Amino acid sequence: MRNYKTVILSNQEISSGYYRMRILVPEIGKVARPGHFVMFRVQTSLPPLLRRPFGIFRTGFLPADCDGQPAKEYLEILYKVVGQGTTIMSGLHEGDRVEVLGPLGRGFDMGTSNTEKILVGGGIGLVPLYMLARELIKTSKVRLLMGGRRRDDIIVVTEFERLGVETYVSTEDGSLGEEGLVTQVLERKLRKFPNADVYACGPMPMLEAVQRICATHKVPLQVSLEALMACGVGACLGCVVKGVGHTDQTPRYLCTCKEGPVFRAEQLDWRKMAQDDGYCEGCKS
Amino acid sequence: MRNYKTVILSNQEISSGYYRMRILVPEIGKVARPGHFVMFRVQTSLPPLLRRPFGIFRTGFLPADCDGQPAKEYLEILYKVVGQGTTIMSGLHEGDRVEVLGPLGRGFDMGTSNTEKILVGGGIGLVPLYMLARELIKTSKVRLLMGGRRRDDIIVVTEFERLGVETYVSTEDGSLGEEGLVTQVLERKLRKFPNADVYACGPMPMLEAVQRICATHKVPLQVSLEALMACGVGACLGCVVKGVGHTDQTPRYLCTCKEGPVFRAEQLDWRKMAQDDGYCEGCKS
Amino acid sequence: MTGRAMKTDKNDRRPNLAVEIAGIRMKNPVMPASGTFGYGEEYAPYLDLEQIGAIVTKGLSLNPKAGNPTPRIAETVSGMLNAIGLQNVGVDAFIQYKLPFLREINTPVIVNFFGNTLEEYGEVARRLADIPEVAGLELNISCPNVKQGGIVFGTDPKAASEVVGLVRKHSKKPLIVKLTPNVTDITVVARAVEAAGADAICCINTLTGMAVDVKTRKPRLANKTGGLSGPAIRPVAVRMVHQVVQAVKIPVIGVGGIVCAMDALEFLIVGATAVQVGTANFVDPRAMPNIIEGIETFCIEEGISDIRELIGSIQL
Amino acid sequence: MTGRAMKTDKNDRRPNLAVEIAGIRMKNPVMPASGTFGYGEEYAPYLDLEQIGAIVTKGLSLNPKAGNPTPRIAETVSGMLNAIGLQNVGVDAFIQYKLPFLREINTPVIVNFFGNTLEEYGEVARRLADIPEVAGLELNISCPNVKQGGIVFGTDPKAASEVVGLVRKHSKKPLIVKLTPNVTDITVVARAVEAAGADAICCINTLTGMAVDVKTRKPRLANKTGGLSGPAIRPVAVRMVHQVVQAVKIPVIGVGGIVCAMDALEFLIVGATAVQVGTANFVDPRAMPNIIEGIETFCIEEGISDIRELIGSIQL
Ligand SMILES: Cc1cc2nc3c(=O)[nH]c(=O)nc-3n(C[C@H](O)[C@H](O)[C@H](O)COP(=O)(O)OP(=O)(O)OC[C@H]3O[C@@H](n4cnc5c(N)ncnc54)[C@H](O)[C@@H]3O)c2cc1C
Ligand SMILES: Cc1cc2nc3c(=O)[nH]c(=O)nc-3n(C[C@H](O)[C@H](O)[C@H](O)COP(=O)(O)OP(=O)(O)OC[C@H]3O[C@@H](n4cnc5c(N)ncnc54)[C@H](O)[C@@H]3O)c2cc1C
Ligand SMILES: Cc1cc2nc3c(=O)[nH]c(=O)nc-3n(C[C@H](O)[C@H](O)[C@H](O)COP(=O)(O)O)c2cc1C
Ligand SMILES: Cc1cc2nc3c(=O)[nH]c(=O)nc-3n(C[C@H](O)[C@H](O)[C@H](O)COP(=O)(O)O)c2cc1C
Ligand code: FES
Ligand code: FES
Repeated sequence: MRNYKTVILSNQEISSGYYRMRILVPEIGKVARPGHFVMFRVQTSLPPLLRRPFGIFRTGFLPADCDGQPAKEYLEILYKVVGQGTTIMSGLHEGDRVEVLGPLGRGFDMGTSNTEKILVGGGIGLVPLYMLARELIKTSKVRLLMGGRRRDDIIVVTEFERLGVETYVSTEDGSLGEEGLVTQVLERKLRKFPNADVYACGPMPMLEAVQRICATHKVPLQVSLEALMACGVGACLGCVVKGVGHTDQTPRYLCTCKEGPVFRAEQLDWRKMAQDDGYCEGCKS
Repeated sequence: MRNYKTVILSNQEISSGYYRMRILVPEIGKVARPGHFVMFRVQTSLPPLLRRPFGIFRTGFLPADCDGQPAKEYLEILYKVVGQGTTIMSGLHEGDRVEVLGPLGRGFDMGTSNTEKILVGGGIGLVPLYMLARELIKTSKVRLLMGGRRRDDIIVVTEFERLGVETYVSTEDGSLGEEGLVTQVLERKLRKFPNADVYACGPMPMLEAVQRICATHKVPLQVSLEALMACGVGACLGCVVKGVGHTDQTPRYLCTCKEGPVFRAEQLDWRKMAQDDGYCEGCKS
Repeated sequence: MTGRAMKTDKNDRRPNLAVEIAGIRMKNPVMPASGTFGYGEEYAPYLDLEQIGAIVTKGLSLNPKAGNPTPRIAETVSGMLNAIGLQNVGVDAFIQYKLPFLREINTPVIVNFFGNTLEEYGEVARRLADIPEVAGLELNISCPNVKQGGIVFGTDPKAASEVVGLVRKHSKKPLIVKLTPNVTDITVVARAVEAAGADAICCINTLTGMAVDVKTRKPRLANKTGGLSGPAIRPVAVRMVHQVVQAVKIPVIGVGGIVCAMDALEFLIVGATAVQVGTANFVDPRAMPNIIEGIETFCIEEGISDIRELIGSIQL
Repeated sequence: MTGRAMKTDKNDRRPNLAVEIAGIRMKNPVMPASGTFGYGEEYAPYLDLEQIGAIVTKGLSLNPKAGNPTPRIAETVSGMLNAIGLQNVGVDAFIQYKLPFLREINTPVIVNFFGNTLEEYGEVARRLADIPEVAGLELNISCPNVKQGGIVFGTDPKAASEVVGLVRKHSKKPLIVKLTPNVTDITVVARAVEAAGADAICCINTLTGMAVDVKTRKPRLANKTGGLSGPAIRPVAVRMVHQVVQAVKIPVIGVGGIVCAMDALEFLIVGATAVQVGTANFVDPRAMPNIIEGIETFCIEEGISDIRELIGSIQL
């Protein structure tokens, strides 16, 4: 947990509207765990005022090169251009100065070894699942069920395949993989692997459906949530979600930034979350 | 008078902290007169909120090139980095999009042909005098007295010389030209050329001294003023200076943007201007 | 973004943007804020004055007014402070020298005015009462930059209702009253001026602010304090317009920090019948035409055929 | 910039930045604004808590408080709206679970608190009265985001003086009263709380604002309105601190939109004895140490050996 004043190593469009940015962060590999996120700041300009939260896609090294440049450790984020901040980000270049605060939050619990692991990713929700897969694959069979609206939303699946993850793609418009919702695939898989651990990240309606399915099948589920965030460190209380047992008299708010973004499904009050006020507009779609 | 949404052709540092920017502006030569200015906006970012005023240094053409690129007409500004806006400007590059509103204001009156013309420039105040010299030299002998704190403040003097202008440089620290104030040189020249027309632009204390000298020698003087500006077109009344005869009962405020920035010395109430409230902090030094 | 194209196909007729405020008919709900658009002619080179909903003049007083010493303006973060001090040519010079230009333009002219005393408010209203080119009056009881006149009337509901009542007596013109945000409860003043005979309310004027030059240790404005305008104040303006719309029955004009169409739409959605654009004119002289175009595009995309469907459509 | 180097050479001793407010001694005049710094521990990984002038906690109430539904925050132009609704663990849990961490840190702890009723204000003060680790109390009568408690007390000088009087009775701790900017005349409330026994005044809390999502036509906060903070509001804050400093004899803490040392200096120059940094902590967790360093550098450059020379040095 530090504020790194650093530079961008690269920033590329990998699918229409989706970017992949590598940021120089020395020794990040030692501290970043699957499910962690960072608060990203475009250094020199004031708007956007607040930092933007992004999951850590992965950490890595650029090897030392023949010009005598030393090895460089980096963290990588994948982001979708949706508004003011991400639009500015998409215009950043190698060498531009940025600040990242992190790694933040509570990551995934690895669960028991050797049980089937099913990861469910919706669109950009795929991001935190890659580092998770890289860990889980060491001891377990890992399957990725990846869903999106259309072909463009299906990103970096081949990278999971390279890890040895079995991947299943579905799109709502059928433009890639199976036509339909990723939750239909999950239903099928859970009938086949009734003892699987499930890990999911994606839009709220998808997470709700995943939660219902997992509850029915009585399999453990961890979800990574999004929420509007100002501080990212538990200080502002802007990012809360309702925990199980929450009432106005017995508040059980949980900070997404500090107690999450990964929660065990049973920590959360899914009925109350689904109410209108339960999550931000931005995180719905 | 238009708002040109255009691009930068080049932006170079010409002396420490002084930049020269060429901006593509079709047919600007037809409308820009010596003494005119533009309101400059860094297009994509909100801060600074307001546009910045800059004198037009000159207009010109880039010839059509062999790759079939057509001739490009441009306007050139010279600016000194002093604050937020000019700092951002100094980081702009060829091809960056900007907006310029102009040409604005009332320029110099050319005076009678064939009389001696003495131009007095202090630091960046030199800017509007170049186009003026280019006009005046057609019919008159033109001398430029250029002053600054130190060597770095003396810019583009050779360009005046190329026009055939006789130039005299003085710096306060003696690091270039004569040591002392440009007004000392003016005194000498006016003794020699008692019928000269004087044109001046520079910091307020210099203009005040120039005005006193010209009044003593009874020679006509035109000055180009700076003032804090919001609109640049006479709508906000932020940029006023006190005209001669101004009192609270008989207000004679003149808009620097619309009735100026060039004024005949006798239009202005020099005593009242010299009072604290007479001009902005920014324009004092 | 695919939805955009589809919806556009379905609704390629242009939506009706016309609104009416106190009998003043406007082609669209976008007009300049007083004091940021001179007397209209200053911006004529940059936009077609017949394209905007109305023209609102710089505030006029009975006699010409010198205004405040300089510096009068200071930029702040996403805003600006001004203490112009209501410099203006006076009502008679306006009628004689400025109005002829406006007469030729087929757009309603709203004249913003103020007085140093109660009587002066009445007298200015009287002198404008029979001028046919004046479509409506905007009564400024909210300028923070002059000692008498302005804000003292705007912060006290009794004084406000008194001045509105007097002006009402002197003029049958549509009467818009412009309120200050520098009050504990703007709805109290809004209800008072409604009861006193205002036909519409305009809010907000600027928030009183101050900035200091840390090097010289002097205020950055000669007047010490000034009025804060620009995008920085928009959330305060939206909140107050929302409150006033709930509190009164007369139409409300929303103003404060509008830069683009999305900003204007916030005000319309909370219930403003029209909007004024101030500081943004300085940033971009074509701000208003761009906003009008943006509102039109939004209506087309959202399948809205008449702007009035949008006004007050907030989902609470 | 050449001046800079020269002056630095002459004054290379470090200036004295220590200030005292109502008996609370601070190493320097920079502390966090309540609600933006949790209970101190959240930012401990990013800065040395012993480097700042004081620690100010999130507002506490008698019982734990749920706060408002989400969304609770929305970014605006150079600002943010929040309607957290004063979610907090309650005074007893604070003493039991949060205070032990703060005990180990050699920096005064100021506890911000509020009540839903007059009695609750008194009771919270009483429970904190004998806790030695609590250096002072900051009484919040200015939160715009909860129905009872907070702003109703802050906008009415009589109610304000009543609550201050009651708290005064229950506690001998240094008492800072935090005022709301959402009033017509902040000096009236300031004088009232001074007369009722406040030892210092903190201003300002947030300006009430609102933002609308034009697509969904819903307010961007579940609570509809929220408090506007950040650089956007700084000119309003500077103006109010300036006014309050002129109106009262007790020290004033300035807060509102401070991001860098220059911003903090504006407040000190108009007469604030100390400053609080709020929203800027979210933007940069090292905002406070940077501001302290910047103030020190400024003093050295300007040849100021004691920060108190700077406080109130405005040239009017
Ligand atoms: C823990 C966490 C991890 C995330 N990981 C990723 C990721 O790996 N890749 C990715 O593309 N996106 C991710 N997001 C979402 C990402 O933060 C938003 O897309 C981004 O903040 C939008 O910023 P903007 O300025 O472009 O949008 P705007 O809509 O202009 O932003 C306005 C405000 O809303 C907030 N906001 C808007 N959408 C969201 C959202 N979905 N979640 C949270 N805040 C939002 C912004 O941060 C900002 O404060 C993550 C969010 C969280 C909370
Ligand atoms: C008619 C006219 C012509 C000018 N021509 C030139 C020129 O050719 N070259 C050049 O370098 N400068 C010129 N200036 C000055 C130039 O406008 C300022 O240096 C510039 O606005 C500073 O902006 P900033 O954001 O860097 O400074 P900041 O200090 O951050 O600006 C803050 C605010 O003060 C205003 N301001 C600051 N200094 C001045 C100033 N001296 N005059 C007017 N407004 C100021 C800014 O426009 C802005 O609104 C001219 C000014 C005027 C009025
Ligand atoms: C330079 C300037 C001058 C102004 N003059 C007047 C005026 O004469 N009368 C008036 O009612 N409001 C005046 N205002 C206030 C504006 O009309 C408007 O209410 C305010 O600026 C908020 O809108 P904005 O944020 O869009 O600028 C002035 C504002 C500015 C910036
Ligand atoms: C998220 C958030 C929570 C806040 N909570 C409190 C609070 O509990 N008590 C209080 O007195 N002020 C609270 N405030 C107001 C701040 O302390 C401060 O007065 C205000 O934000 C203005 O300062 P700034 O612009 O530096 O943020 C809160 C502000 C924010 C942004
Ligand atoms: S983002 Fe501030 S508490 Fe979670
Ligand atoms: S800058 Fe607006 S009137 Fe001159």
